[in-house]
Amino acid sequence: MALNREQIAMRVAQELQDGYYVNLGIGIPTLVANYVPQGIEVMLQSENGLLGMGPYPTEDQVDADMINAGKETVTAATGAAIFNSAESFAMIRGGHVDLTVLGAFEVDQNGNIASWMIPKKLIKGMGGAMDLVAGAQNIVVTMTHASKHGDSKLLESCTLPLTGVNCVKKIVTDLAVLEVKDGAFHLLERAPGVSVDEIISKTAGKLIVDGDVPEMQFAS
Amino acid sequence: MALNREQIAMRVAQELQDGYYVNLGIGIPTLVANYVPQGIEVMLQSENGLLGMGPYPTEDQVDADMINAGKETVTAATGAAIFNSAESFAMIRGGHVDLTVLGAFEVDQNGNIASWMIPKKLIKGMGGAMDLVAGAQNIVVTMTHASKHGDSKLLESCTLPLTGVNCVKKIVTDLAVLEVKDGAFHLLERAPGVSVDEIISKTAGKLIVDGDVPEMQFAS
Amino acid sequence: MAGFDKVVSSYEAAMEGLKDGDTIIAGGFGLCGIPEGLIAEIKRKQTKELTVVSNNCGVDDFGLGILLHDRQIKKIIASYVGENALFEQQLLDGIIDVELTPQGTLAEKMRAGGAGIPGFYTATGYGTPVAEGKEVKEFDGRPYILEESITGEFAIVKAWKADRYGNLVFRHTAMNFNPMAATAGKITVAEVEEIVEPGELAPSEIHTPGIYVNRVIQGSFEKRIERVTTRK
Amino acid sequence: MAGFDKVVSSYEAAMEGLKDGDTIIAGGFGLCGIPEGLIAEIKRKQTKELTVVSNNCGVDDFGLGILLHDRQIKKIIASYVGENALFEQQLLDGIIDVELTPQGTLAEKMRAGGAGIPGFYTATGYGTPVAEGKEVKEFDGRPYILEESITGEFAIVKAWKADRYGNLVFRHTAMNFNPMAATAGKITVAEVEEIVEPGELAPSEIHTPGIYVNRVIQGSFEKRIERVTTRK
Repeated sequence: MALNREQIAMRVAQELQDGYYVNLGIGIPTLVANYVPQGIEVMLQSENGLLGMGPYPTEDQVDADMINAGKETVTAATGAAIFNSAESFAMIRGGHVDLTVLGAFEVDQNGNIASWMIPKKLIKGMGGAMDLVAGAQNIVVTMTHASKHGDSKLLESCTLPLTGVNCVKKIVTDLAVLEVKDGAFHLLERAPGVSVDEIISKTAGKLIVDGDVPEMQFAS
Repeated sequence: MALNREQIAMRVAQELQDGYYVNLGIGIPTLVANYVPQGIEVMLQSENGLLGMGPYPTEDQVDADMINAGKETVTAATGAAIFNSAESFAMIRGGHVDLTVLGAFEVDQNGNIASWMIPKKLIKGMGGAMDLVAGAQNIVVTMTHASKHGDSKLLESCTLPLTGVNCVKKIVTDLAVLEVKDGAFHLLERAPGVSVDEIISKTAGKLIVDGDVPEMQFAS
Repeated sequence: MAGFDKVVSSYEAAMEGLKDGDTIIAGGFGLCGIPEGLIAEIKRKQTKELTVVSNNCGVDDFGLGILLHDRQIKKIIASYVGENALFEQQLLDGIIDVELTPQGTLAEKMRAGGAGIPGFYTATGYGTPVAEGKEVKEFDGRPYILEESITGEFAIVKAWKADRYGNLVFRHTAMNFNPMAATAGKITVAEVEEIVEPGELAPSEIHTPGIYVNRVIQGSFEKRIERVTTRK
Repeated sequence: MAGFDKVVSSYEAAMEGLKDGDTIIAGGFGLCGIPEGLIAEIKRKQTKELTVVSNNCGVDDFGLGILLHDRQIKKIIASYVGENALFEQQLLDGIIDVELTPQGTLAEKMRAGGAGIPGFYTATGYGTPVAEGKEVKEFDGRPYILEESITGEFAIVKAWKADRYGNLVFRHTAMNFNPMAATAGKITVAEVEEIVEPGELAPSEIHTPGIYVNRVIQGSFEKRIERVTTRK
């Protein structure tokens, strides 16, 4: 069965490693923070200028001067650093963030990603997404495998304006975990109960299925 | 009579204006700080990362962590700011320093300056001089008008490797104050007792003498 | 301390010299760390045809958004303008022009403007609509695009504390774009919560040295929060 | 706090992995704010063929100058090397190569290296020997030269305080090149006067966020002064 949002986040959290500096985008990526594996420490970077983002504040702690990149009130974790936005993107652009997790409208088999603009509908802007995908060595995209209408979001070539080129390494969808390399999607894992055939049918880009594809494992 | 080092510094100090941020090079320029006109406040920038350089420390105040660009121990003035060298040169390169005073081996009639290297002799390096002359809107050069051998240092074209091009606006020598514009030196003032003829004879580059040339005035 | 005392006592004095057609670089991220009183003064002055450079354009009734009511903004250079319905309408109506710029590139363009760096290369935006018309150059086999710096006639920033010399300290994430914006204005105005005497701020803890700041004004701030999120 | 505890207990561990031919970016200005113990460790290791990027090369018997005794340095990128007679001799003898770089350009090249900016334009050095072989581009009618960023296998910096997560604070003008150097190393090592627990440094007063720092070691410092100048 297709994963729900929380389950996608749980699976992405398995990509975390001890000591990772991580930038989590808005939406499903934000939920990843709730599933950091036991025994592992990660530090969250918020691109407005905070390294070491803590939990949401209690009502008493709410402070207009302490927000995250989603403009939500947050707290600073112990050992946090706060800096200006040029410094923040210096660390992003310079490849110092170990893992970036973000959502997307489309990804293609060459690792291109479209996530910020749908022509004719309103253009809200790319915010920090283009910097994040250009700067991170390690990008995981989370999204549903196909639209509500059944159209695949894993394409041969993105149709929407791009956020970045040749940058996506891994995709976690509601149906599968895929690696992007050598101009193709490589199926690594499938959601529990989801068949390889379903994934094939919902993947428009070139998909490599090599041998048995294991089901995702979730710690109980 | 030709000015001595202190007198050159006194004349340069007349270029200071209230509220100026000033960078003073090593040698005669450093002495300018001793002659800030009454009723005027300036703030000294030291390019290693100090805005608001104070006087030398007393023996008790000496601190290895508080030095100026000449590697001398200094103090921080009240209201000083300390920052890294990239920030320091951002303010220099970005034109935020109001006045830069530095020495030179040669200056030419196009405002080119040579101040850092004499081929065949040892090359010590340019330090911050190239950044200073490229960044400042207002550069005053201090030097003797001619070498000990009588060779003019105000040339048609510099012979030594350059520090910067088309940047010197004003020169204060032991003999004269000159403006550099439109491809010529313009004689503005002469040292007390120094004749225009002597200045003409010691200026190799194109020199414009327009009408009577007043003597420099020094407050008593 | 006449020479370096940057404190002005009225908003009129703070924004004196702003004229139609000017470019204003504004600090702030969303509604966090914005110079509320300076923006209000720009609205009061009714200066028109402004180009505004800011990460966001406020919301309909707060922040830079209030400059849309009377069509004071001709163009905005921003990374995200998704919180503002009036902006959306003016964009669709062709009243306002927008130049969407990646957030990190925008921060760096401001910094470069203040630092005398007219252009720099970044991989950000390569292969996307942002790269259109921009020079591409390879370094170590990877393509980068040339981005140019930004400066403006005015920069308006919000700080926590200033001393009379214009040295600034920012509070928490209200720092954001303010330090870079402060460097990029021909005239930089800082609206602050507290003005202290020179010497009260520790020299090594100053975020923006006073050399970048021309005027300081004591403000009072509503500090509206866009998304109050809490835990139990 | 296993994941982010960067503290190592020996100089061997601090410089582990340094190998012949590596590039080292070093903080410090003159003898001020230099990682004395890390430099001594590099001498002890006798690593050779090093490229050293630092504003200066120390003096004959202190600072980076001690790496000249056994000819460990192949090349130095610096803005000023005038305090060192041995350096002078090795340069004349062709043992060492030097790439003189304007001080501000050097600081910016390190910053750019850490910030993912492979190149930037500056007016500094245009029309001088520094511009030889470099691309020239005009912006608003003024010529600028293209300067490329610098990174290294190692960066070695000296800080006043570090917390265990590698957040750094520098003291007075001992800050100098250290923050930029810290961003430009694949492995960045900070030698510090005092190690504190995470949370003891105020987040907004941290000069170098821990993300740039891989290892922290407690040092002890001679802090030699090049020119003691005093008044009565």
